[in-house]
Amino acid sequence: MTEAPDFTASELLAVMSGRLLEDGQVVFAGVGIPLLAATLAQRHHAPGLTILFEGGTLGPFVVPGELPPSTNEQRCTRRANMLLSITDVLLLLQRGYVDVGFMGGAQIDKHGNLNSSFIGDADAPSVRLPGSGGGNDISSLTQMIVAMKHEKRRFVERVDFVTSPGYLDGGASRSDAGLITGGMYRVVTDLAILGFDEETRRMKVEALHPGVTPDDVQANTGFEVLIDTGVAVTEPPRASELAVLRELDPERLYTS
Amino acid sequence: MTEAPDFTASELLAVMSGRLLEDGQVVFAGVGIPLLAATLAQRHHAPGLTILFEGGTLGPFVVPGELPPSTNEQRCTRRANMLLSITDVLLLLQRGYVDVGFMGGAQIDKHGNLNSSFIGDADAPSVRLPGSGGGNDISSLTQMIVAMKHEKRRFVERVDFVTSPGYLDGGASRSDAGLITGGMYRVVTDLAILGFDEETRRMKVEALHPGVTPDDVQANTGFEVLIDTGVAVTEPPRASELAVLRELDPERLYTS
Amino acid sequence: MTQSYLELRERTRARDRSLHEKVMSLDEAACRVADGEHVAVGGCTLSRTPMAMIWALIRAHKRDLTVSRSIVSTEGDLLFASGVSEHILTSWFSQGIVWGISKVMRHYTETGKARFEEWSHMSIGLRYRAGAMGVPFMPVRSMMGSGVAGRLADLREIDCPFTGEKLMLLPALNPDVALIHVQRCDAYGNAQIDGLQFMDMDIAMAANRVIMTTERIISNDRIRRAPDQTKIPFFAVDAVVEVPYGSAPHECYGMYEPFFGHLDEYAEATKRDPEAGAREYLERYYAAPKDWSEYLDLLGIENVLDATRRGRSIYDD
Amino acid sequence: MTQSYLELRERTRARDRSLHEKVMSLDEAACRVADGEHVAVGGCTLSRTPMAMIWALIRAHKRDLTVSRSIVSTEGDLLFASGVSEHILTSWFSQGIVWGISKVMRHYTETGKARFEEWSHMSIGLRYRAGAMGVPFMPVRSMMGSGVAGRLADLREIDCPFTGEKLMLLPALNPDVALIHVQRCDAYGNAQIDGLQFMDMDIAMAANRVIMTTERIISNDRIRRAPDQTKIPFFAVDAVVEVPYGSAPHECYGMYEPFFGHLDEYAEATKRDPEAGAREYLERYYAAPKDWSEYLDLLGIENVLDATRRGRSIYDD
Repeated sequence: MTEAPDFTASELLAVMSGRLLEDGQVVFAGVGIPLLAATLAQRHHAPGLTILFEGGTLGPFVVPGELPPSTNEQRCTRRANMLLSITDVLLLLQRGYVDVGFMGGAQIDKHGNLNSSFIGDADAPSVRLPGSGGGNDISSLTQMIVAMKHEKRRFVERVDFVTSPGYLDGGASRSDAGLITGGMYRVVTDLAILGFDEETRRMKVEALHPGVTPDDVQANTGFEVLIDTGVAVTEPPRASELAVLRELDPERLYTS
Repeated sequence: MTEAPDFTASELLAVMSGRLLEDGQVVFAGVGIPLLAATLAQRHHAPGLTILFEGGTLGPFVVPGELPPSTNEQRCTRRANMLLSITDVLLLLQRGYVDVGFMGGAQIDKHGNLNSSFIGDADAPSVRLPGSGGGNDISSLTQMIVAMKHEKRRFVERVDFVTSPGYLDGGASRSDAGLITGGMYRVVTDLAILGFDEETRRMKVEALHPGVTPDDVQANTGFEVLIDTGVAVTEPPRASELAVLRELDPERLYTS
Repeated sequence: MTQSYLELRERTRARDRSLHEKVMSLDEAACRVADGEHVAVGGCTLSRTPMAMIWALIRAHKRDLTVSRSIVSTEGDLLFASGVSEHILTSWFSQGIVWGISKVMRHYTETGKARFEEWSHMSIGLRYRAGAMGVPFMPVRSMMGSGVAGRLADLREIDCPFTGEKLMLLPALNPDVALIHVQRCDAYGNAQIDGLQFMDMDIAMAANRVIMTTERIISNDRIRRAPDQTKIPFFAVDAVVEVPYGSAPHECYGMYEPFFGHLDEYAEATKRDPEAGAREYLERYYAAPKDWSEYLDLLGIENVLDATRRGRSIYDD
Repeated sequence: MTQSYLELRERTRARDRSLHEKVMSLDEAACRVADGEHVAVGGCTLSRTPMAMIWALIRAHKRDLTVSRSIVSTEGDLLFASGVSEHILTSWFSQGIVWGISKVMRHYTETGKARFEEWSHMSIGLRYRAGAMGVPFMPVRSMMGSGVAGRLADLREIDCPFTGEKLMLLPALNPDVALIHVQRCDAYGNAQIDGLQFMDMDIAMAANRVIMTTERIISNDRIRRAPDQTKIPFFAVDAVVEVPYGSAPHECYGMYEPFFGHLDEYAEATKRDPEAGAREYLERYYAAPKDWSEYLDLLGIENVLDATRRGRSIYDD
């Protein structure tokens, strides 16, 4: 990989997850890496990608160097096609206008459940996290892509708390709970791209990033992760992708 | 009454019902006499009267000589404070922002139920009437004033069909059906102003128009109408009231 | 009656929701409506009626359409008389109070040739809203105890699980197609609507297909300069047709008022023999013209100018 | 929890809904909020936060307020630290992702000194909407199966009586008071809101009292010339206060962006000792200034001009 350009782990996350977004799709993106990756995709290979932000923005073009502190400021609305109320933009998920939801994650388990509420016991947490935001709604109602750092403490057997539902206890438990649409599609990390087994709904490696071994992934995962022999390897970030990223986020607000 | 000015029955209806509207109230008015009477009240004695129209208009001033053909055209919106969707303006009734609903009527019974759907059997009607419009919603959710010609065929023992609920079968039957707010407050005719007995919810005369006898009312009513001895008599239309009416409706669109 | 959620989601997923141009002719748009479908009509009574699109559907001899609208005026008469629809769902059906009860509506409903399914005004709005929100029903406090509710099978009365209060549940309505007429939209379908909105936003979001006619097509740049003025988003729209005076002889807020003279003539022509009167009207104004411009020409340039003068007067203040 | 319908109707009936002037000072408006009431806060995160009104409530030493908002930022820290509220209902609570997790929120919640009641973002919006519509609940398809729902007592799961599908029912939320900040409104409370609307319209219609702060008071004539731009009607509003830069150091769409430098300082000041840091901040910026102008003076004219320049840039395209 010596000929490959340097990049940070966050930049790798943004590039790899951005590649999963296709032209013509409608993506509901959270702030941070998702916003950056969706904007990268829009600039790089999916000009017809429609981005939705929780604050009520439909189809904007975020201006390079003016990344918003959340998805609720006017910076999110530049060149947008429409502004809606928060409730109405979230209802687009329930109505089915959205192809994919795209969020970051603090803690995830083998069935793709996300925790952004409590570390430890919810009644006496060691850390009170900021909470669901739209995460619960997005993950309940559409196909999800999650981008997060691959660390053992973040990839756990069972999340301390299910803020945003993945496949719950695996198998058919998600639809049994009433969530008959959507589900975790891909988890993009700085080590690999992961999906979920159709039957058991357990996390499995779909592709490894260049230079990453199956053992690297297992060593950084708090549960037994499924991996087929001869699993695919991703193409390293291109200079063109990194160039767009660095134009969008010159201050490394999201990619430090 | 020789010194009193001449007026049509419709003008009498508009004046008498307009007097029931108080300054500062929020009134949900239908087209025709209600629209005219509410506008008269606004011009004459209740400048702070807020008028709502079903089409989605909040607080307009209808322009003299430009009466709308329904409550859904731009003529209804002149100088309005706000325009809403139809659903949202009707929801103001359910939320409780409206003091009084004000409609015309084709057929009414002794418990104040209104029929604007079918004459005869609903499955094989002799006349198919235009239907509820917002009538059912308005009469289900707020206090009602109805203005209509006093004719035996219109004042019947039991309406052929309950389009807009009054007190249904009388007594507590309205609230038993789930309609725990609102109800018929006054019925204004060219003969009298009628209300409803607190207990039985049967129609009774509140006041007679000048020169009208109890027998006149009973003779034009298809059921036994309650009337106390020594019932009040209304003040005849003032020249000032008729002048406003004729300025508003010079072509006698609603008051022929 | 109510669509299953999975079916609704699948129909929506299958639509092309990308930002693409979808400008076409009235005739091309008419091909997007299949016989037997449920067609929701935007506007109300005489306002922002998608008349040009209805004109095109009648000219294309569509059949068995179920039509729903908040309040139905002359377009309902013509949908019955043309044989395009034998079933209209609405809250009020007549040309307009100043013209009395529609003789055409009376003729077709009283003879059993066509059906007028009556719901309260708000309940129709809430059914579209539930459809737009992707929920199967909406609770409401009206309709209870009335004959209107008594004739409707697809209702449920419940005791509120929170308060114990009696409530009516209205089934969601997700039309196959919505016909919407607006003052302006871009080539992708991003629409701005001036003045009264009626139920158009909910209808557009609830429908499985939206055909939008517009007085004028504007640039996407103009839309993006005022995104808070967009009322319907492009990805809910499947066809865009530019049709000046597309609501005539009804009104389009701020652009033209109803053509009252023409509407008086119509009422007169359908008074004595509604069926024959409507047939002659359809022959003259719907079948004969070679295109929409010729239809407007039949309405008369003087009347077009008069309606326009009155329409624009809303902005005189 | 859910208000009975008769109680809601009676509280609304008793309000003065006439077209009257209701302009007053921040202090007078603060008197309209009683200890122990449920206060809903408009805007979202750093946007159109009614900061001046919150500033006034903290200065007036209110107590035991239950506060709800779509997403809570620094104002939540300060409501906890000032002792005005020990219970905040929201979907996300931290200054903003770029500043990491709020140390103040963590301190007060992890020590049990205050409560952060977590709902999903959409469910909060639908609770306000149900309250605005006058129904006791709203059905929703999210929250099911999650830990978030598991910690909430006031929810019901049902099988849809139309489709048999599992649904969650959310209880209506009708706050005692709503605090809303807008770009402009008239002396009666008719409000125009530019840009992002957040949940403000539903909050205003759901609440039993609305206190509206505005960057500018405009004439009722201007409102009436564009009634389709009115987002909140006068009869839902009980108090109007003109407060330039009333959201500072947060943003007001099209007028000023967040005061980023000040927000960095705040994050820094509350990092090591959250309780002491917040107390010092409150002393300096909330207790000391004699009025809102002096507060803005503390923010610094250079920063005011910079935030304004960035804010107006949204209209540069």
